[in-house]
Amino acid sequence: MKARVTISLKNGVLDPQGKAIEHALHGLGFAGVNDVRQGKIIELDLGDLSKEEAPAAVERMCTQLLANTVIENYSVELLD
Amino acid sequence: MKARVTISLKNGVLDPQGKAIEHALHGLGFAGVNDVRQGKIIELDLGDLSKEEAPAAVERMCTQLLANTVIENYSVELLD
Amino acid sequence: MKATVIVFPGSNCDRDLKVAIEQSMGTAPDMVWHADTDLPDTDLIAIPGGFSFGDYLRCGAIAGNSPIMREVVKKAAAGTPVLAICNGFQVATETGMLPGALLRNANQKFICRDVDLKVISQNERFVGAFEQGQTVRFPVAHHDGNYFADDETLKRLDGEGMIAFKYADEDGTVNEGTNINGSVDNIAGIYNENGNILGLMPHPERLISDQLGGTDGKIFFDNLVNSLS
Amino acid sequence: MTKITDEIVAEHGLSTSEYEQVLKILGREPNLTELGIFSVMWSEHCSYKSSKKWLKTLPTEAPWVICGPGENAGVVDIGDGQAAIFKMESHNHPSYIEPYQGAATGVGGIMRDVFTMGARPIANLNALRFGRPDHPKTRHLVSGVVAGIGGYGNCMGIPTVGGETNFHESYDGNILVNAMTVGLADTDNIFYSAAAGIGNPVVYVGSKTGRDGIHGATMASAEFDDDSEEKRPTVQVGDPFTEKLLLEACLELMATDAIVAIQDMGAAGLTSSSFEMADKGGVGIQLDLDHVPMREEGMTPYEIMLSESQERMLMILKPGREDEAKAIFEKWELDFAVIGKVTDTGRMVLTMNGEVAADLPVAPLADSAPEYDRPWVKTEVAAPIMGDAVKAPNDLGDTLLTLMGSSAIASRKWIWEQYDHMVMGDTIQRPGGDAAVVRIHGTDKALAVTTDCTPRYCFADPETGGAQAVAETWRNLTATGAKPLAITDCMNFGNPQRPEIMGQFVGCIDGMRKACLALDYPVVSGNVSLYNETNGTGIFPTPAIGGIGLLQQSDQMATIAFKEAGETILVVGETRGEMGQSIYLKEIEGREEGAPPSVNLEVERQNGDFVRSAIHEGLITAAHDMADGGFLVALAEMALAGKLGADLDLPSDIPLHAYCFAEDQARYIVTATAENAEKLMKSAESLNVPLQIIGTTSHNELKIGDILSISVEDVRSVHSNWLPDLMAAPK
Ligand SMILES: Nc1ncnc2c1ncn2[C@@H]1O[C@H](COP(=O)(O)OP(=O)(O)O)[C@@H](O)[C@H]1O
Ligand SMILES: [Mg+2]
Repeated sequence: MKARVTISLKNGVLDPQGKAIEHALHGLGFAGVNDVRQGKIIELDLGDLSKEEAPAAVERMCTQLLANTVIENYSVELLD
Repeated sequence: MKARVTISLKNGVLDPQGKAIEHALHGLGFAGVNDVRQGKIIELDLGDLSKEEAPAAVERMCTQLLANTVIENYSVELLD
Repeated sequence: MKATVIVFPGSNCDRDLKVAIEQSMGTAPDMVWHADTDLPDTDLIAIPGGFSFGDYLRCGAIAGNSPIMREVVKKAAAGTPVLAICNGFQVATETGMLPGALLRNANQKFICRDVDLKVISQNERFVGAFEQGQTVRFPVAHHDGNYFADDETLKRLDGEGMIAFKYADEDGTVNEGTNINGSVDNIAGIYNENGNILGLMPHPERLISDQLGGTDGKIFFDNLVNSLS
Repeated sequence: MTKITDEIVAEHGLSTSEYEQVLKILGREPNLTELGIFSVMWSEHCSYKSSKKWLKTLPTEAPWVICGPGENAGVVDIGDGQAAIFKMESHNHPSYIEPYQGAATGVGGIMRDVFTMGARPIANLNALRFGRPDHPKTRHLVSGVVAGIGGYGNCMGIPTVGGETNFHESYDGNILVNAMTVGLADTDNIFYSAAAGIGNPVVYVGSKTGRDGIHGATMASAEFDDDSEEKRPTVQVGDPFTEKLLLEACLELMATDAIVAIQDMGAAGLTSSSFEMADKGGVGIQLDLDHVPMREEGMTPYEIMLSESQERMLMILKPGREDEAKAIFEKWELDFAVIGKVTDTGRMVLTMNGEVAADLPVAPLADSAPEYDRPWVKTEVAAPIMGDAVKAPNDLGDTLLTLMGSSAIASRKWIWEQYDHMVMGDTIQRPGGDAAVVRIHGTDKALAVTTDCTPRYCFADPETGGAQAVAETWRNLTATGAKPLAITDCMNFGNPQRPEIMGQFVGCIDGMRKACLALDYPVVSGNVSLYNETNGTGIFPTPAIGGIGLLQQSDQMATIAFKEAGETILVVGETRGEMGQSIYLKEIEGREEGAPPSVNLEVERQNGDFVRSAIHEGLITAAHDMADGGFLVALAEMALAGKLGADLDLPSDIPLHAYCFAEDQARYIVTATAENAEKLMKSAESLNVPLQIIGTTSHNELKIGDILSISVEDVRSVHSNWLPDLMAAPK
């Protein structure tokens, strides 16, 4: 089965990328755009992990590697 | 209203980040994980753009800036 | 001869490039700010390395949309020679002036060191001072130099002599072991179809005197100036 | 309004007596904002309350010193109307909590300290201490810290040219990340932080203020325990791109005469910057916090004053120059806001939404910051261990391989290749030598820069260790041919409330003081980081020293690389065989014992001056000082750098292994043509500098008669593979 992990910066954490993108969009004439935030999405094929094991396993992947829980939140979607 | 743009590498474009993550996950003992791909999520507040204008506008943002269509696909979700 | 260096917010090799061009050309190039809308008339447009707009979103993406780049693209299409180094190469691919794209290095790390490059196809204007097949030494300093192009593009690059440099070792061997960043076919630099644009990740402007550790860069710029004057 | 309870006071790290002092100064209870301000101003980090008494004893003057400690960075004259401005600073705790951002913002912070004085940064260095290589956290911390330092410096386009890296279990739970920046300015255009001119506008520039790193400053003074992971939300995120714009904008404005005073917002952000500017100028400041550019909704005065958002500066402008300044910052797409004015009240008055949020007297708060004379005990020093007391190794070659592939000596290439060390086009000596050398752009001059400290020496004997750290930087600069000018320091120690730790601090300072005096090598800036402990165990005392030196003729620079086969190899300095605390003892016998090698500062100076003038006279083709690992390690490093070998005939008056691996100080290896070697021997004799011919350079091999014969390439592989292998091994 597959998983999709969405990672975004915690509220209040500075997002330099988002800031720069917002600036650039203004430059391109999209003046009204604001509050741009950039996040990550990671899709993985879980191979032989069973429906039962998957949730806990992906959770561990997130805390141990995929997300930097100091500044990031993450959410997991399991797809099959 | 708000928009969420999801950007992912086209199939066939090798994904160094995804590969590195896959490698690291194997190192952490998640041996079965494969086909890891990393993408971007960009969330924007469209400010005063109307429901009618929004789709075309976000489309233009994507082609002009947010995505590099040589290597990336993108999809747009409008939320309000 | 007159040369122009484009400067973006976050460019940081603009001065180095200016110094190198001036050393070979005798006079200083014009430095043109990204927000300007027209270019002075010039025999060479140089796009420097650095972190334009912080390399945020994608390296070179935001710079590629700045006002001055519309002019650069026009002039390039009209045949003005363009030298795009490192971040400049990324900007050039983002604008479509050059094919392909530059992804994160395969090992995910920034890499700064001298590399040996094999000169693949001749282009009098840019590498006339070197023999086809010889190796030259320029430094690299990048995080996103992993060149990608799809198969047709690669065929075209190969078939039409558009590959300028490949990552090699001192003896010109090109293989996995000499591929410092994962680029397809070890590609370090390419030309456009017309051969008037060179984009490369390595920095010739960084080895322009013995005191800096080498002179291949000086040879490169001397030739460029001679061929354009 | 929040009632100030004992809990709240305690949370703000103020002792009962300190809080009584607060009440005395105010004559009333503080509100929460005021309490917060006191707590950061009186934190160890901002007030130096435990260290001040001892820092005052350091020599800070020399004819070439333009500005010593007390400003954002130290300033030394390098001739021709130019000055070098430099400082080192710690970002230890933040880097342990979030290695990438912690290290990155550390680099950003020290660069602001330098360009706030009007200097363009021209070189960065970093002194790193990690736990033992096989500690579960070490590799995560190494990769994060190195990526963070590179991520920030590379983007700024300032070359990171040097540093040092140690691994030791005493840092397992408390790594050290010390960042140093060297900048270049014109002596007639240096900027200071004393506010002046009643009525002058107080201006805020740079990034917007968010809730970043609130209480970072107090956190940096709080001892770590296992739940400090909980302190995580305080981590700031660096934006090197904005800092690059801020650098260019500040330098552009500094080219005009619009600025009266300027100060970066570092730890304790707006609070310490505004109080320091007011206190230095003996004036008051009135701030309207409504005008502070904010990134987030509903920030309180407390949050605004304590925020540690990065990439911000505070300036006092000349009256009427606001528009001119604003135009520059807008060109660079940075925030610019007039947030207050200089007053004659001697008070810091903060208003928000028309209400007074805080009203504090500047001088009492700044000057009557507590200053402690903490109890301390002198460290017991073990007896020296001389060579004849250490048994000879079975095989000299294997021993050399073990040392060259050890955590202390193995190549740091894996680190510096992640740093752009060539950008700006003036790096004429890259990382890997004794000191890095960068040209002063467009001149014949160059600056040599290095950082050094041998914590295991400091632990065994703080006074000797403190002197040795200063002496080693002096030696590393000297080995390039540079004249050492001055140092900056970063004093990393444990909990000063423990007398033995305070004793380490006092001892190191005393050793540093003696070395600075003997070598004419004053301290012009520095930083103190205390409470570096985890669950009660202190780190090794680590007074990291950053030194800079001047080469008048950059083409006279020496490097460590052997240049040609057939040249004479000479050793400057005496080898008595001091093996206490040596890498040899640790790696071969598994002991960290004995007294560190003694430091004789007269000899240090005499030997160094001899080497430097020989370099200037062109008599020397390569020079390298001997440090960790001793003679044979230093020799091997010269062979590796030059891709050549050596054929050695060593003195027999002390045991061979002692000659090869003892860490006696004040020694150098140099090479010269046979003819120049003779000249050197003569002048050394007349100056009675110990100098001995010990061999000749050759090809491929290191050879000592029939005792040692080892291929240089074998040495290279252990030396260069250790760190990459460590970092590549599966997690
Ligand atoms: N963290 C680092 N960043 C950059 N360069 C480093 C770092 N650590 C060590 N180096 C470089 O590695 C070389 C060897 O370091 P070190 O053993 O401390 O030299 P020395 O013994 O001469 O002081 C020096 O050139 C030093 O600048
Ligand atoms: Mg040294």
